[in-house]
Amino acid sequence: MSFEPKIVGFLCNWCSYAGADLAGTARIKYLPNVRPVRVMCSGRVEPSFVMKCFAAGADGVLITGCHPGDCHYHEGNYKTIRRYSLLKRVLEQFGVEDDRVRLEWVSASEGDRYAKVVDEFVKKVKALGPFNGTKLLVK
Amino acid sequence: MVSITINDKPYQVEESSTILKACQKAGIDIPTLCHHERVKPTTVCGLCIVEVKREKEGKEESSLATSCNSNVKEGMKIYTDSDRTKERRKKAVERLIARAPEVPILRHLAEEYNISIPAEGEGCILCGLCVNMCEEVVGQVVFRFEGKGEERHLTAESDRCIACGACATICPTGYIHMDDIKERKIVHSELLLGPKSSIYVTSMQAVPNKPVINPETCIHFRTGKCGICSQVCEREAIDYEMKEEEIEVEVGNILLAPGFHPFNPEAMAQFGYGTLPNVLTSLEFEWLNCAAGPTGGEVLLENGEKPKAVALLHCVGSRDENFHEYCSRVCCMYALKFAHLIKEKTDAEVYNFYIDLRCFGKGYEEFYKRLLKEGVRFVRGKTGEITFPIYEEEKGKLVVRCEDTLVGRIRRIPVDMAVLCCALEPPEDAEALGRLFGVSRSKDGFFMERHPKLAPVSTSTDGVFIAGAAQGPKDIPDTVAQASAAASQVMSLIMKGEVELDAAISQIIPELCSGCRICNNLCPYTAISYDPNEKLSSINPVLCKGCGTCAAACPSEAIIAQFFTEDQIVSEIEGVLI
Amino acid sequence: MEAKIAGKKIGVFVCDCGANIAGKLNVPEVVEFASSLPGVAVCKEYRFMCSDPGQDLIKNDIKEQGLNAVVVAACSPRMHENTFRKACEAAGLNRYLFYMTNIREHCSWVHEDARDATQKAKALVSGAVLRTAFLAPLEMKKVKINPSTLIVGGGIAGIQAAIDLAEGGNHVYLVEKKPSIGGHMSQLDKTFPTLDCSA
Amino acid sequence: MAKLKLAIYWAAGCGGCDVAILDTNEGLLKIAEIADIVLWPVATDHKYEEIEKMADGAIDICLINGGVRNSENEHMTKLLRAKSKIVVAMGACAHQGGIPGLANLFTKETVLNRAYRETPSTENPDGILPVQRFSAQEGELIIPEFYNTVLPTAAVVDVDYFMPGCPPAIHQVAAVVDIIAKGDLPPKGAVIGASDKTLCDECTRPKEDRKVKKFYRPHEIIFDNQKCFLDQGIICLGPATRGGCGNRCTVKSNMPCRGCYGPAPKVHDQGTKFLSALASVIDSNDPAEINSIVSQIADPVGTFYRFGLAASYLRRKRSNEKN
Amino acid sequence: MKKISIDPITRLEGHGKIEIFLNDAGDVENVYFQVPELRGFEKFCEGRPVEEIPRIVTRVCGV
Repeated sequence: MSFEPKIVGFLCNWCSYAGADLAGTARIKYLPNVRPVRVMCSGRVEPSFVMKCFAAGADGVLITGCHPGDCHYHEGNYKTIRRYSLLKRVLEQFGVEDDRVRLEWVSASEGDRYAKVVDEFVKKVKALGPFNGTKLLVK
Repeated sequence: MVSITINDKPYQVEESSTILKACQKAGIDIPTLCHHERVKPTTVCGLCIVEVKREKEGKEESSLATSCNSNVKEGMKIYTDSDRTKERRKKAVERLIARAPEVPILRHLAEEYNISIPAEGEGCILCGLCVNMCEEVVGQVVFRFEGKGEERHLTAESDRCIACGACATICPTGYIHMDDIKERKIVHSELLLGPKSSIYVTSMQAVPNKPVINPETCIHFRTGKCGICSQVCEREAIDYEMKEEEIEVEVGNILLAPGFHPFNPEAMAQFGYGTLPNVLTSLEFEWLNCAAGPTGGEVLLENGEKPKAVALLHCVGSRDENFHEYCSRVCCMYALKFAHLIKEKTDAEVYNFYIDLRCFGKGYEEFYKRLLKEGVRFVRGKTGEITFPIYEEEKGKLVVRCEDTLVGRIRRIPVDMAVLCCALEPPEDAEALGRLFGVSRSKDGFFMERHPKLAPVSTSTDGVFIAGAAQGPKDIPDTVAQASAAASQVMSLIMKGEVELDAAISQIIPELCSGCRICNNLCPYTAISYDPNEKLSSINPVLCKGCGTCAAACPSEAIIAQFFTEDQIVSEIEGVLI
Repeated sequence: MEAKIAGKKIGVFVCDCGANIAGKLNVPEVVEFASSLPGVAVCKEYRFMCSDPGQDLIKNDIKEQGLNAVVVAACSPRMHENTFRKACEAAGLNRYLFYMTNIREHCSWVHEDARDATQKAKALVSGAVLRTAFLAPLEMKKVKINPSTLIVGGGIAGIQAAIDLAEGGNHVYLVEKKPSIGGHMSQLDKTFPTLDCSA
Repeated sequence: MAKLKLAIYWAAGCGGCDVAILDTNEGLLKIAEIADIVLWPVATDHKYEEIEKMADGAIDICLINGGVRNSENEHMTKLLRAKSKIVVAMGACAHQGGIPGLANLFTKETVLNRAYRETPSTENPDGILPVQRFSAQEGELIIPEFYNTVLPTAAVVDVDYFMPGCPPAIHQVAAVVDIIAKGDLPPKGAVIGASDKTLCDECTRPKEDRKVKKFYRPHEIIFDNQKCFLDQGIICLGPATRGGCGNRCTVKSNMPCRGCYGPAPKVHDQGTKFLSALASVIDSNDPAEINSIVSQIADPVGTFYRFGLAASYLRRKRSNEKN
Repeated sequence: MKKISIDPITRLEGHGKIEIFLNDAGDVENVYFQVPELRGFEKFCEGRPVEEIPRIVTRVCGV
């Protein structure tokens, strides 16, 4: 059957996780490929988590957090922007397509936006095909 | 003190006083036009002429003097109504009325001295009050006299004008007047909704009931001059140097109740607010109704007459795709209240233009039934626009065009006054407050409660509560209920006396910390400090909120974000990728 | 990783939430999958985990089976994380040895295909179980609460709360932007429905 | 007590670690005193066959430096593992892939092409590439197969101890020899010959304001020899690299650290960890400005993963594209 | 055809193997000297900043 990407989604407890909850209570339907991992703030998401996801078999990584300025901890998401910007350059050198890692701001009231972000991202990763970088390894 | 006689009655008067002031103190009325106690006398109009008799070298001399600028002297005999005085005054009135026939005092004197009043005149009597006022009090020197004799006239450098209105108020003939920027009649100009001067008491029930100065309009703050209010205040309570001072307080809980901000209906041009006369917002209509208000509670049109028909427009800006989708919840009920008040105070026809009448509260529906009996007309249909009269019977009225969905026709209803029930918007500084106190906002911009059903007055930040319209439009009973709910939640926290801090915070392991200080600037709560002699950074557990940003940055993994450690998250990643 | 999991006795409790979860997910399949995960000692399904009997299920298993970690797969932790933490604590298990994963708002309510939703639920449960391998007991700190309160906004809401609190003997700082308190209500003459004064 | 059997082997390394052992000067006497060398290609004439004939575990301690680049490296590493009680992965190459690991940014084909065809000084008109099997008249000749990816020793065999550094500092090699001599080796899997704290702990350059507005390459700035490199916008991997090297670069040679001593004890991927730390101190919250600051870093992967590319989570550039 | 192989060649930098083929008379028929070592410095130095090259290429040979 067709390739179904496995995507890890990092959701910040105060905004995007609550936004995903709202999408749930509003029964908004979206694709099931993103597996949420809850963190207290998008600032907790380290680039090594993203690398670990790919090493552990993920095809895409979605990082979500509060809109800049709305962070429950005031500045957490600013650090995320900084790390994301440098990580993107490194991933490019690692030959990881730009569309495989995405940073999106979803507030606690944007249930519909969360669903849209997930669907869009899954479609993009699906188009890129499986990551399996680790398979073409030694020989 | 000096002893003098006025109209042959003896008086004791202070030396420095002018004749005019002495007579006024004695209760004798002397007409004046170009006199103002805050400005140097210009002695141009001549109305304040009096006859003065004095002993000089044994002979009694009589002379005429302008009382506004002549001082009293010992033994002076003043006659305010002698023939000589009246004759000179008559000449002065003739000269002045020719130039400014509308001035009430001149018309009154003209009748007294039966002088004919010309149809119209130049208006300016060259009294120079505006020149002195603008120079001495306001300090902007906008006006000057130019030309000699017949050509003498007033000129103004308008770019220096700060629109403080002092010249307009002092001009005795009304020659100088204030215009609205859009050159339209200010709604209720006579009624002047809002404070008249820069120093005012906000309302009769103001707490604290003290006057305040509006620095934007106060001349002293703008030009450094004037200061009349401090001169007249006997208690010398006015101190212009008062500055805002920052007070630091330590609190355990915070309640945000900044209320709402009324929607500005100018954005809906079709209702003509700001362009058509007698179109008011609900708060303006409230102020009109208020006994302490400009009309003493009477419902009056701009021209001062009672309206014969009033339209109350519901859902202005609410339940509207282009503005606010939400229902502002309170407008239906206060519109009914307005209808009742109008019926009570005038015998006007009242039309309520509504979509759905939301009388949901206790005693609300009964109040609505009462209004039906009082003959209020309810038109089921949101108003399309308020427009100009076309047909004969609409002459001089505002025409409300709406689709009456129950009748299924477009109707044109002429009214004298329209009240717009504007939407309740989030407070203007909601975004700043939200950021400051870590409270997120729902899609419509109001503060976001922790849970719509289970925690309506608390927020996702412990110790920060919200109540009232800032959390969402609501009426007074609901607001009071929420306020008490929030107060009780705060009280229960206070009575508990202590709170358990979530243990999911970060910690630095000294054995692994190399003192590289990468984490030091990352903490928004300044929980991370560096000890130079130990060469170690450490986290203050009470300040740390557990966001984990420092743990993500620590290059030696010396910071453990408890309950969200690297191992836990990495293993969860492996787990979800089965 | 294996060393960590070896010492663990994890209890996994999957909630039906009435039909909210069971209506879409094949819960028995998730339970059966969970019991196959390393370190899982007990794995149960229950209709309403947040109900008292549901919580008792956890408490008893902790006591009887000697569980040293608990995973609940149900609704959002923002709703009932505290409920289950208190339940674990009541049974003597440190509240931070409990982890909750959301298979309702993030699974059963948002995916069309039941099989996909079930597969995702399994992934979330597996993630939670592997995460509990590294959970460590933590102690809560207690901090004194400053009894005074700051109220921002001197409208009817602020005044009412200030009076309630002050009468309760607490110090209140009422902060109002405008020169006088009263907010919009002070501008009203009469208030519905009783049309009495608004003073 | 009987002398230990010691084997020292170099796989995909440069021999620098062997020289480091020689540089211990008197240390060699101590080694000779406590051990008999059974294999040390750079210094003694032992042959592979001798090792193959040994019983398993015959060798007490084996120091392997260099990662696994070709089939011979893999074979010898596995062989020595079988024959040795204790295997120590010595030096950055064995510990985390080292400089040769940088080849993981390219595929086998592009490396061979470049080396045997494109380089200007190579005359190879027929474009012949090395082949693993070549049948000459006399018989078949076999050379080791060149793998597509370099791996650190621990990715191929179970390693008992790691001795980081490129090369390991001489005083650390001597210290390890002492530990071996006394026989008080720490628990299995430990890193020996290095500190548990990162370089900043021993670095004498004071660290003040961790706020970087601009990154400089060393020639773009006259930097202050006393102040910390990172504070001045010069990329230094000190915060993310184990100490113990005696700050021979950052203090003694006034050069920023390039991470040869490998990650701190609990860190899995040194390059990515440093990336997170470096990005966090960028002093801007505006995405556009951040991007422009980040673009000032000349070669992120080449700098952050200089020695640790092969041991990073991704280990290599995804090779399904032409590169 | 008899073969003697010296594997590895020692006391020098780098790996190598010599395979000597003797004919029936025991004389050397042919000798092959194999140098299998290739790291790829020529390729992976591409893209590295020029100022870092001295710190990379010193690791070609440590002896």
